[in-house]
Amino acid sequence: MMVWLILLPLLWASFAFLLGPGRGVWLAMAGLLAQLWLAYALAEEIVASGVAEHAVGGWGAPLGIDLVADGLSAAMLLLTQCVALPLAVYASAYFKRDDPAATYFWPLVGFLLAGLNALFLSADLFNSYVTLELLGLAAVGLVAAGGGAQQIASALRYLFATLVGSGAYLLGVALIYGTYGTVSTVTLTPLIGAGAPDLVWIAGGLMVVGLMLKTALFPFHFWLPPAHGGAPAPVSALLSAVVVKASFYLILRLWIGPFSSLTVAANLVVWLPALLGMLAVFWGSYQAIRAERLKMLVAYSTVAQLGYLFLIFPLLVSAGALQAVIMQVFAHGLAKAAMFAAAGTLIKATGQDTVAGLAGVAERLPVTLFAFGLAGVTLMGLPPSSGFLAKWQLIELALSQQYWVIAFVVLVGGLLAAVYVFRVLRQAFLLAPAGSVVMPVPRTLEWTAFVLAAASVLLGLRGVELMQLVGIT
Amino acid sequence: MSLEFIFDLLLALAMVWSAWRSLSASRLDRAIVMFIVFGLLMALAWARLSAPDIGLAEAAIGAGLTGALLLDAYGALKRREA
Amino acid sequence: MNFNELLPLAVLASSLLPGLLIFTLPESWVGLRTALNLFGALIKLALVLLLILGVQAGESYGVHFAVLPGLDLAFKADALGLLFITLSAVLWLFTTLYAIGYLEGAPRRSRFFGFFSLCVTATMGIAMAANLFTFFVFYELLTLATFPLVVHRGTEASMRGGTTYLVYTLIGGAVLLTGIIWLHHLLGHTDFAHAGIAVALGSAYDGQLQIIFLLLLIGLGVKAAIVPLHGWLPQAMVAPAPVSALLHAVAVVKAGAFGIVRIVYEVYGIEFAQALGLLLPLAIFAAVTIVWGSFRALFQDDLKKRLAFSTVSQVSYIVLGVALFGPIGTIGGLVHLVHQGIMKITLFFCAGNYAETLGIHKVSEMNGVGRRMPLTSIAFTIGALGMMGAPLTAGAVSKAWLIDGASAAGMDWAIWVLWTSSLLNAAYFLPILWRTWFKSVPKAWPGEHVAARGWRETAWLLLLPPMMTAAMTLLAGMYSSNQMSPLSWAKLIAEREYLHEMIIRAP
Amino acid sequence: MTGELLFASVGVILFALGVAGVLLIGHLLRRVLAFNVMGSGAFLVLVGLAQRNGIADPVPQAMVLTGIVVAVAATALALALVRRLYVLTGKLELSQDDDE
Amino acid sequence: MKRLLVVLGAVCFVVLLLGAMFDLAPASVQLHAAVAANLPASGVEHPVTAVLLNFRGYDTLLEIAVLLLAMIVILATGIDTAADVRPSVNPVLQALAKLAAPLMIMVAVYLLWAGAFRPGGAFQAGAVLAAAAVLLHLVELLPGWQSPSTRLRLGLAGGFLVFLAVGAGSLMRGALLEYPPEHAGRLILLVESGLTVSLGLILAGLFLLLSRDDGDGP
Repeated sequence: MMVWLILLPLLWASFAFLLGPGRGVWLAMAGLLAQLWLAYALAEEIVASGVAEHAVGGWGAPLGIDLVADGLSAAMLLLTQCVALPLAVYASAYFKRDDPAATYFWPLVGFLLAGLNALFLSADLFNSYVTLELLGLAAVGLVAAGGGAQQIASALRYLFATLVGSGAYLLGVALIYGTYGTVSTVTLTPLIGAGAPDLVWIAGGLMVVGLMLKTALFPFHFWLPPAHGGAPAPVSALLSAVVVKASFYLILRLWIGPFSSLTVAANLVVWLPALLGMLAVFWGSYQAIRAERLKMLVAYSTVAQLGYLFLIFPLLVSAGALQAVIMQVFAHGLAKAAMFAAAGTLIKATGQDTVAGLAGVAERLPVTLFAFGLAGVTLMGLPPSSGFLAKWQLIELALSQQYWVIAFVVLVGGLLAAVYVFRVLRQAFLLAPAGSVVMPVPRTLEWTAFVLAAASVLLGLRGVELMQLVGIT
Repeated sequence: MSLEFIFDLLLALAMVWSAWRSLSASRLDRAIVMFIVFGLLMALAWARLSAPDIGLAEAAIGAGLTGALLLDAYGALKRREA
Repeated sequence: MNFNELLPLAVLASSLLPGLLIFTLPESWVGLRTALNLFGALIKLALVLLLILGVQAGESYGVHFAVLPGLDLAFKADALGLLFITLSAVLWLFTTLYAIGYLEGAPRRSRFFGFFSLCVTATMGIAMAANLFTFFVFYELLTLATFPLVVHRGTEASMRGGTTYLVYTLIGGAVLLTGIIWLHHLLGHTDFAHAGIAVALGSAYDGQLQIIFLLLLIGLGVKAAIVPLHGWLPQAMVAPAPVSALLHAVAVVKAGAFGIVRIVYEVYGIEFAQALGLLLPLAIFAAVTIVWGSFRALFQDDLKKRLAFSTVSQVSYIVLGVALFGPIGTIGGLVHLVHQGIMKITLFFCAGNYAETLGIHKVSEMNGVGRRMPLTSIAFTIGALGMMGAPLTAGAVSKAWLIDGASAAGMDWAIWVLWTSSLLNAAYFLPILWRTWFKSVPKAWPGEHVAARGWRETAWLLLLPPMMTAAMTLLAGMYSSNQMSPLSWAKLIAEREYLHEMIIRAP
Repeated sequence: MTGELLFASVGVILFALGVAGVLLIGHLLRRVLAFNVMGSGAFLVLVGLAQRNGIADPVPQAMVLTGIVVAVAATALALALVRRLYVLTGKLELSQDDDE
Repeated sequence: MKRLLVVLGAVCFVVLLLGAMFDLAPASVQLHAAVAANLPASGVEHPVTAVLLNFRGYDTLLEIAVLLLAMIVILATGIDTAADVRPSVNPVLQALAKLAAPLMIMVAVYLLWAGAFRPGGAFQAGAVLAAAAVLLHLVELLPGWQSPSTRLRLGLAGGFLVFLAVGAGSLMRGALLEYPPEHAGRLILLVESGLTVSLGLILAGLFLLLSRDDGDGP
C-alpha cells in the first residue's frame, strides 16, 4: 500500500508528460484522490496493526532498501496528500490556458509528490538523498517554470542552496557508510552508541546542517522568501506547506533515530537548533511585519513558523514532544497552504502584490479574506485551531522541562504573528478607495483556500486521532 | 613507498590542482577546460579505486557530457555577447 | 448522546448555525437574515429557559469532547454559568433587535450579523465552559469575533480603535494562556469545581499558585478593563452602538469579570484564595479601578466615552464583590454582573439613539433632548439613576449588598470606595440629566437623521430595546426578592460556594 | 596510508574547495563548476573511505553511479536556468538586492 | 571578510575531518560480502550492476526519475528561439560523424550487454548513445530540439515507464522490484534496454535542449 504512494505519482506524472504541455489535470486529480485514500488507509492500518515495513526487492536491509511507515511518516504522508489535492484543484483554476508556468506543471507536481512520499517512507540514508534531490529539483523547477528574470534568479538561488544542502548531506552519508558499512537507519541505530568516533559526529553535523539549509532555518533562510514569494501561488503554497517540512522531517528522523544516542549524550547540542529556531521566529516575524508585498509577508511568515519546529529539539526527551511538533507541522502546513492560496486569489483580483493594495477586499472577496483570516488564526496559535493546540503542547512541554525561554518565544511569536496577520486584515477591512477595481476570480480559487483554512481550524477541535497515530513508533 | 602510491599521490595532487584551477582560472574557457581535465583525472582515480564502472561513467558523463554542456553554454554566452 | 448532553450544545448552536448561515447570505436578503437572527435569538432564549428550569429541578447538564489526549473541550450549565447565559441571551435578543434597526440600509450587514452571532456563541461558550481550557478557547474566539465588529465602519479611526483593542486583548490572552497552561501542568487538568481545585496541590506550590493567579488576573483583567489594563475600552467606542452594547454589557467586559469569578471560586476556591492572600490585592485593584474610572468619566464630553469610563468603574464592582471574602459580598458582585449589564446596555442603546436620530455625540449637545426624545431620555434617566444606585433601581440592590458585604468582611475602606464612586457617578450623570430635561431646546440638532412621527421619536426598533431594558432595571430593583430575580440566583450560587455558611442575611 | 584513504582525503579537500567556491564565487557558470567539484569530493569520500581496507565494495560504487547521474541532471538544470537568466537579463550573477 | 571566514572555515573543516578519518575501526557491516553471497540470485554476474538494478534498484528508479525530471524542468523553464548563425561545418567532419554514429550505437549495445557480467551497463551505454547524438548535433546533422513531439516524449519517458511497470508488476506479486530469480536476468535486461534508450535520449536531450537557442529549426 505504501509503495503505491510512491509509484502512483510517478506514474501519473510520466503519463501527464506523455500527454504533452498543459495536459494531465484529470490524470493528476484521479491520482491525487487515490493517493489521499491510500494515505488514509495506511494511517488506519498503522493504527490498527502497528508499524508497516516493506523490503524493496525482497532483500531487506542492509543489503536492500527498507521502507518503513510508522506513525510519524503516516502523518506526514497524510498531510502531504491532504494539502496537495485542494491545491491541485486550486491550481487547475489558477493557471490560465497557455500560461507558460503551466506547460509541465502536472508532471513536476507529480515528481514532487513522489519525492515527498518516498522521503517520508525511506529508512535508508542514501535513498533519502535521492528523494531529497528529486524533491529539490522538482521544487526548483516549479519555481522557475515559465517565469521572468526575477523568478529564474530566485530559482537559481534556491537551486544552489538545495544542492549545497544535499551535498553536505551526501558527504555525511559517505562518512557514515565508511564508518559502519551500511546506510540503513534500522541497522545503524543500534550501532551508533554514545562513544561513536568523531567522524560520526562530523557526519551528523554535516547532515543536519545540510538539511537545515534545505529547511531554510535562520540564518539559512535567505533563499526562501524570494523563491516562495516569487513563484505562482499554488507552487508557493505547496512549497511552504510541505516541501520545507520534508527536510525538517529528515532531521527529526535522524535526531530520534540513528543519532539518538549522540543527541542524548550532548546536552548542549540540542540548544543549537532551538536557538536558531528562536532567532528565526523573531527575524521572520520582523521581516513579515515590514514586508510591503503580500506574498513576501506570507513567505517570511514561513521563515518564522519554521522556527517553531526547531524549538522542539531540547524537549524531545519528554513524552508528547513528537505529537506537539507534528501538530505544529499540520497547523502550519494547512494554514500556510490556505494563506498562499488566498494571497494568490487576492493578488489576482486586485492585480497587484502589495499589502497596501488590499483596501476594500473584505467587501468584494469575503470568502478569500475569511480563509486568510482563519489561516492567520492558526498561525497566531489562537483557539480554536490546530495552531493553538500545537502552541499549548509546546508551552506545556517547555514548562515541564522548565525551559521558560521556549515558552516565552512561543507566546511572543504568536503575538508577532498577530501583528502581521492583522496588518493584512486591517488593510482589507478598510473602505475601498474610489476607483479601485477588483476583478472577478473563479469561485474555485476562493473555496479551495477556504477549505484548507477551515481544515487547519477544525483540526484544533479534534486532534486525538492524529496524536494517537503519531504515537505509534 | 611503492611506485603505485607515488602514482596515486601525483594523481591526487593533479586532481586538487586541476580543481583549484578550474575554480580560480581568470578566463572562463580555461576554467571549463580545466574542469574537463579534472573530470578525466577523476576517471583515472576511479580506475585506481578499482571502480571501472564509475570511471567509464565519469569519463562519459562527468567529463564528457558536463564538459560539452559547459562549453556549449560558454559558446552561447560568447555568441550573445558578440 | 442524551438530552442533558445535547442541551448545552444546542445553546451554542442556536447562535453559531444562524451566524454561519448569515455569512453566506447575499447582502440584499434582508428578510431571511432578520428572520434567522431573531429565530436564533428566540430559540436560544427558549433553550436557556429549559436549562434554568432543569437546573432548578436539580438536573445537571454537561458534555465533553477530547481535543487532545488529556485535554477536553467541556461544557456544563451550572447556576453561575446560567446567570451569565441568561443575561447574555436576553440582552442578545434586544441587541439584535436594536442592531436590525440601527443598521437598516447600511452596507456589509451579512458580515456584521455573522460576527455578531459568533460573538454571542463565544459568550455562551465562556459561560458554559467547564474547564479553563474551554474557557480560554471561547475567550479568544470572542476577541476574534469582536474585532471585525469594532472596525466595522472601515474608517481609519475605527481601525485605530480596533488595533488598540487587539493589542490589549491579544497580549492579555497570551498572559492568560501562560497561567492556564502552567496550572494545567501542575494539576493535570483545569476543571472548574466547587471550592476550587488548586487547593489539592499542597503548600509547596503556594508561590507558584500566587504567580499563576497574577497571570490569570492580568489576562482576564484586560477584558474586564481593570486599571491599568483598561485603555482599550474608551478607544473601542468608535464601534457602532450595538457593538458598544455588546462590548460593555453582553459579552466582552463581562467575560473578563465572569472569568475572575470562576477563577476565584472554582479554580482557587474562595477559602484557599483568601488563605493565599490573593483577595486583598484583588480588592485593592478593583477599588482603584472603581474610583479611577468614575473620576475619568467626569471629564469626558463625548457621551460614549463617558459611558465607557463608567463601565470601567462599574465592572470592577463585580470584582470587588468577589474579593470581599464572605457570602454577602459574593452575592453583591454576582448580582451586579447582571444588573450592570442591563443598566449599561440601556445607556448605550440610548446614546446610539441620540446619535442616530439627532447626531448627538457629545454631552454638551444634549440640551433639551428630553423634550425631543422623551422615551429614550426616560430610559436613559433610569439607567443613569441605576448606575448611581438610586432606590428602586437594580443598582440600589447591588450596591446595598456590596456595602454589606464589605462591612461583613471587615473591609470598611471598601465602603468608602463605594460611596466615593456613587458620588462621582452622580457627579457625571446628574449634569447630563439636568441638560436633558431642564435646558432649553437648541435651534437645530447637530444632525437630525430621523424625523419624529407622533410618539415615535425615532425608529421603533431603536426605541423598543432601551425601554425594555430600562423596565428590567426597575423590575430587578423592585422585585429583587422574586424567585427568578438575579438576586435569588446570586444567592443560590453563593450558598453553593459557602456551603458551611448557609444563613445569608438580607441587607 | 593506503591509496584509498588518499583519495578519500582528496575528496575531503575537493568538497571543501567546492563548498567554498559555491559560497564565494558570484559568476554562475563557475558556481556550477564549484558544485561539481563539491559533488566529486563527496563521491570520492564515499568510495575511498568504504574501501579503505583495499577491498572493492560494489555498494558505494553503485551509489556513486547514481550520484553522478543526479549530479549531471542538476548541472544541466542549473545551466538551463543560468542561460535563461542570461537571455532575460544579460547578467551572469545573482544580485544581492533581489531578495526583497 | 566573508572570503577570509569561508576559507578559514574550509581549512578547519578539512583538518578536522582528515584527523577524524585516519583512525577508524573496520566497519561492522561488510556489504560487499553480502553482495557476493547474493550475487547468484540477482540475475547478473557483475556486482555493481546487481546492486544498481537489483539490490538497490529502487535508488536507480528514483534516479531515472530525477533525470527525467531535470529534462522536464528544462522544457518547462521556457523556450526561447534567438537565432544566430553558427560557422558552417566542414563536410569531411560530417562524413566522419556519419560513419562514427553507427559505430557508437554498436558500442552502446555492446556495453549494455556486457553490463551483466563486467563493467558497463545502461548508464555507460546511454552515455555513448547521447555522445553520438551530441556529435551529430555538433556537425549539424541533428537539429537542436524545440519542444519534443509525442513520439520523442514517449522515447524520453519510455525507459522509465518500463522500469515503473516492472516495479508495479513485481509489487503486485510481492515486493517492489522483487524479481523471481529465474526471470531476474531477463527482467534486468529488459529494464536496462529501456533505460539505455531513454537515458541516451535524455542525456542527449539535456544537450540538445540547452543548445536550442542557437536557432536551429525544430
